[in-house]
Amino acid sequence: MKEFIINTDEIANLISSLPADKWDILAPAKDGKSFDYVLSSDKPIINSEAPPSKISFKEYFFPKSETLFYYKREANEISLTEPKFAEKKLLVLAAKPCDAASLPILSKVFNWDYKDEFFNKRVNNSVIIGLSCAYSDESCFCTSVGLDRNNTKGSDIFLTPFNDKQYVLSVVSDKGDSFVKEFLPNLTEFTGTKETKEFIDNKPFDYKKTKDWIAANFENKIWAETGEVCIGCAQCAFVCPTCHCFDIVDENCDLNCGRRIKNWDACQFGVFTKHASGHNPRNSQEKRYRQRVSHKFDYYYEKFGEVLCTGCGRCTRGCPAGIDIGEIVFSISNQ
Amino acid sequence: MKIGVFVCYCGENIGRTVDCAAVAKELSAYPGVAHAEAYKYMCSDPGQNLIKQAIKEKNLDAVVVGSCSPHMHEKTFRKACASAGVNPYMVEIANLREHCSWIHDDIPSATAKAIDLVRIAVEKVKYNEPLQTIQVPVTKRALVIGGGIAGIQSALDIANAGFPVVLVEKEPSIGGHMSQLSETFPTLDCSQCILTPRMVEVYQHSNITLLTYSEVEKVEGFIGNFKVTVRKKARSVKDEVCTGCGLCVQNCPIKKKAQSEFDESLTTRPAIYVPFPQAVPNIPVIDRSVCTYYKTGKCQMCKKVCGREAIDFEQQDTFLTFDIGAIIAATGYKLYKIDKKPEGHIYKGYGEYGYGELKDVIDGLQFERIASASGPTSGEILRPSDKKEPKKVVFVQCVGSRDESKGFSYCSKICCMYTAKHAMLYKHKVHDGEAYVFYMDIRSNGKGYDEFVRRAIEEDGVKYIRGRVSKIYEENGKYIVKGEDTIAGVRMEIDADMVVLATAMIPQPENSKVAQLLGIPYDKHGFMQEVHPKLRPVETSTGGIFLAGACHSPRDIPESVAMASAAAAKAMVLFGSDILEREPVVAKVEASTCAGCFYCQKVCAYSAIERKEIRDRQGNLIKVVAYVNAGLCQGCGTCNATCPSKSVELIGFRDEQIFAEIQSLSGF
Amino acid sequence: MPDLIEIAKGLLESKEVSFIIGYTKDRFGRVKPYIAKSVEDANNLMFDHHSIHNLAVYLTRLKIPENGRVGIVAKSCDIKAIIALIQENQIKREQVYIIGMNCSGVVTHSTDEWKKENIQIKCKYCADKAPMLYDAVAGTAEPFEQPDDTQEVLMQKLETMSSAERWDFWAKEFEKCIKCYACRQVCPMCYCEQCLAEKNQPQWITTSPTPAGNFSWNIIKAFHMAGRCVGCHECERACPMGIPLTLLTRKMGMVAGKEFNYRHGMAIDQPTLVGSYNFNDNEDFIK
Amino acid sequence: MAEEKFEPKVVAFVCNWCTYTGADLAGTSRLKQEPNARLIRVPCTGRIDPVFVIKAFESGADGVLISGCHPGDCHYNTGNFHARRRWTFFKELLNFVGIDSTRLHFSWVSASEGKKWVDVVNGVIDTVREQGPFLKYKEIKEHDFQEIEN
Repeated sequence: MKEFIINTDEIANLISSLPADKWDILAPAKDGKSFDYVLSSDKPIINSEAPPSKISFKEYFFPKSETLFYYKREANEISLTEPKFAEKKLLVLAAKPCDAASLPILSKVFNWDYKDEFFNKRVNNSVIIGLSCAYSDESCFCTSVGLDRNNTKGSDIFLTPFNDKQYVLSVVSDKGDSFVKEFLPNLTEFTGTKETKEFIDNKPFDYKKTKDWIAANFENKIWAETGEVCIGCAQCAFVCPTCHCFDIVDENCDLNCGRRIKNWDACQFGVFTKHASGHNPRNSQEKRYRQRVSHKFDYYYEKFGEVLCTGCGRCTRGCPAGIDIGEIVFSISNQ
Repeated sequence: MKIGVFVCYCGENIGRTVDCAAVAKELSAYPGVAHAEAYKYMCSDPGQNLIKQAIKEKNLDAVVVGSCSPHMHEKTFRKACASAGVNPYMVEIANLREHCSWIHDDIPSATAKAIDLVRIAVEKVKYNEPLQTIQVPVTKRALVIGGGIAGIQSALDIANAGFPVVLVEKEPSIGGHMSQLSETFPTLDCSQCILTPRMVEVYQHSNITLLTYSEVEKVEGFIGNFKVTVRKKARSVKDEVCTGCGLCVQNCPIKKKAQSEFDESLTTRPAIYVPFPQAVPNIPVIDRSVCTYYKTGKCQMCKKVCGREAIDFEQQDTFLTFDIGAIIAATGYKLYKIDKKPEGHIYKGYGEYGYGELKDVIDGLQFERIASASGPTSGEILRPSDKKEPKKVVFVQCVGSRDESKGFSYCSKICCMYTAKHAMLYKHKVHDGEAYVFYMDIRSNGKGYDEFVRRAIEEDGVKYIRGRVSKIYEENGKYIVKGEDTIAGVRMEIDADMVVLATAMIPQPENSKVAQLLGIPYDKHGFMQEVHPKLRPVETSTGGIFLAGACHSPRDIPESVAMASAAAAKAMVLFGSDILEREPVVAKVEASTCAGCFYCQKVCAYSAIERKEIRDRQGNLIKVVAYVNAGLCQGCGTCNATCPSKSVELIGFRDEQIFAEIQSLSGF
Repeated sequence: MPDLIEIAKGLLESKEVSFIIGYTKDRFGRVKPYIAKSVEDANNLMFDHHSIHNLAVYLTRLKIPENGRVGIVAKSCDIKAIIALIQENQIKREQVYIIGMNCSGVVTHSTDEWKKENIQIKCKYCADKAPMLYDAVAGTAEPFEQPDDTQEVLMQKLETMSSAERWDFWAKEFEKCIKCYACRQVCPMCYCEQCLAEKNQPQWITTSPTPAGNFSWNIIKAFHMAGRCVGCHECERACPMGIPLTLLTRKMGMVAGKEFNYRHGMAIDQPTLVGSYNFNDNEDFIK
Repeated sequence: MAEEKFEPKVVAFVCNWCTYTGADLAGTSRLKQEPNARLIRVPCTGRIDPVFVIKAFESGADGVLISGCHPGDCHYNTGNFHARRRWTFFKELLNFVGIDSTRLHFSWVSASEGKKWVDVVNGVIDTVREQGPFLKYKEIKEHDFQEIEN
């Protein structure tokens, strides 16, 4: 792995030198009390101690609302048109390792039986610059799901703070390599050693053990106990970097035209599994909560060999009912 | 779905401003439309046959007719379609006449609008569903509100046809204003003489329940199935024992405190009184506002003299409830008073005529009492102030009527005739007297009416002056009437002994209250509104409620009687069948999504929302949901709009239908 | 003042209630809703200035037996929601045992200190911190410094803006909406089994989290709160995107107060504002 | 190039018994009106859901008029009273989010007020014309459909 030293001025130069017509830059910025990924912000924040943004950056790869095609009726003829795809490149700067790691995870589901053209195009058109993380709170548990502060999964380039003004830039992927060659050709190679803080996981668990337990305990009372206070919103799923359920609907612009559209959906909604007949197999919140945990730690692992979670803790921080998914898995794992 | 579109030219009415052929052509290419054509008169037999033929040939499921207002011919077209096998509720009307051709001049924009209007209807009809009428039983009993000549006539007609009638009159006696009149135009026959037998007939009729001194308190239900509560006001006299001997009235020590309503305040009456000698029922009433007993607890003179112990000072208002099938409103009129009105009143007073403070400036009804043989002067024409015979009388027409600045836009219709009658009666009784009439136009268009006015002018020498009176004031015992003769073009000044004002006819003040109880519209003056000015003049927009007499608009006796008989006939049409078919436009609850908040119940004006428990097979309560009683629902849809989860829908105006109508606009 | 845990134990022991909806602390000290079903569970109950959640929402989310009774730990602002639910036929008075808490104001985040800057704006307007309808009362209210009503400042600013500026303000806010419906799910007054946002035959509002869809959702949600919002501010707390939703509900509350002198959730037998009318209601805006 | 004169689209939701009939009367009396209004007939103002207004704007309306019976005249006794409360809130709410009274209008027009109907409907059309097209709403709507228009 090639490593270089980069100072803050060089990062600032990079931001200003990328041609705006070809590149969008997504970086954390402060919005009131909280952080958020903001496009082309004039105040991007590159701070490894910053808490995670309130919502992950997945919407830039898997938009909250995406048109699949448009339809138009003229007389009795119906014509379809493809939406235009903006072929613009995206640089994600200072992505948390727990966010960057979500892209390879999501890629598995979006390239399984059907290759999601839009998702793949967006990933291919992006360069992710990860940033080593120095934040942790009681909701974080990235180490329990096989990640850590310096994990480069999903990043093309990775930054680790070296001193006040300098970062160690590690080239992670080929995409990262060509980016550095094109835009940062004059960096000095780094040969020293990096030091980072240790991450204290408050709820270490073994996700492999958890998987087996979940698979064997579909009817366990734990689901009722943890699901009963769930109020059934989709905050957790929508802020999550890895949740990827969507709903496909047709929406009219007038009586003769419209579009087919893909919108975020979530398993916590009562109508998520409601059949046209009115029957609902997941007819209570506890069943829906079981689904969420099972999908993340059992079904996805079963199918793709990794859990559908990066341990970012967003779902817990924002839950209006104070539910902590990490605690649930922790307690399962430590049974 | 195959929709047929039929565009009516309505002769030239639509065709002149809307290119009907272009509308049909445009719509023929519209999605869902299987057939479109235009025809001169769609409502005519050949027009209807076109529709029927197209239904059969093209196998149409739904029909849109672009024609006049649905209020005109919706039923016609529904019936035509039904006879050709299309459910009548699969028919929608686009209003191309009242809402388009008649109000626009520009052919291209009117045609464009017409296309839009038809498209709205086409989009709606796509979501229509075949509906069946709702059948409800009919209670064959009528309620008549008001016991004037109109109410009496309606009640007698219905009762004579064999149906029970409840007649409610707010005054102690029936008879109304007609009982106050001296003689009637144009025949000059005595009003009392022709009215009294009718009043007695009402009283004695086995099919009529007469409730005088009573008011309608509450009206619930709907056509064929009203539930009416009547407040029988405390008379303080037990009507079942009173014989009407009159001893109580004669012995009442109160003589002068109360103004006689019957004599239009020209005389006084006792606290216990019968409004007039021929009153029906001949049972007195105690006016508690003036009776000494109710003020001081003493007196009881009437009780002492009553041999039948009929006086009951403790009597309370009682409430009677009736099941009613049809209601006739015959609440009548009153005469406008020229008194000073409070600021902002819809009618202004007449300061220029002395605000009613000049003693010998009287109104028409007061003159009727003066001229009446049973009146305060026993028929002698004497002026109220000094009981002297006036030698010069000025009659002023259109006081209030046809005067927008005073708040009246309408003509009171009967004043021309009764003024001629008054002047004539005066001349017959005061042979050396002079009678002047100030008029705007003489409206004497009834059988024998114009002849009657001519007779007043030509035979009786009444002097008619065309012009308005600008001022009346008192000077040296005379009333100076200043006006203008617009024909001669000279100013007039007459020193009269008495002035009679033909003040406007206005609805009874309770008219609007009664209309609200009944849920029927009334106009800005308070006159009740018919549903169609020409073709349904006695029906209201509420099924089963009809209008008779001057509560609807100013009208004279023969017109009131004719209207009363018409209203009675309408009620009897209803009573002609045992089952009534009602529009299936009612609300319906989707129990699976109903959250049971019952906001629908709160907004329902008909108590049509009931509670229904949903239980599982073990009998455990799952939830309580709303349920619509289709018999009571009137189809306003307020519940539908109020329901937060959208679990109530108004059939015929379902959300889907209205959304489709709205969305059809986006294509314009 | 009797202790919350003692009251709860008594209720659960005597089986007067089948469970108690209350608060507990997790092992990190974060306060969260909790359902105590046994006397042992009752030991976990607590109440402090982090007990921000309006637990009345669970009265319609949880299954309450027809003739059963449940306990609920409620602050003054939550009690308004309970009253409103009774007013709206969602629960019967006899089905709830209200343990009213004397409250000292609440703060949003578990890490927030109990001080003026963090105390919720709604606490400023809580007429009396003492419960208004209850079966038992617990806890002690301590005086606290009233928070500044920063919202009112924004409210006034909005009122002085032009319509176009207001539109731009809200377009920017609604743009953020991701349609997670946390605002709806956390709202004690949003108890419909099927929200009109979920009604798709016909489609009432556009479900997409796009500008038009977000506009109609947020407007209709706010409108459904007209005369019904009890002012618990839970919608805004739950919103992960930080949309100032209570500005809308507060506006509805202001109209209810100004035009009709009405506040929802004040008395169980009070006729609701929606569903009643007065002949003389203001109609200046109607030509 | 001369700009085409803007002609607003006005959607009017009217009750069947008063305003629709009042508009019929205006027609019967041949009272001329501007051709920009499209009436949608509902039984009662009580039937009109605020979502109708939203949908009308979404469908490209530049202005909306809601009209029904005067207080006390409602064919269904109280529908318009409930509607009036509903609109008191809704118009304040819309105003608060930037849709003011130039876009959303209310009136009571009775079955006998044909002349008033003409004045109201022409007044609304004129006001909306003066405001110009409701671009703000069209923008958020067209955001999703901009690619389809060509």
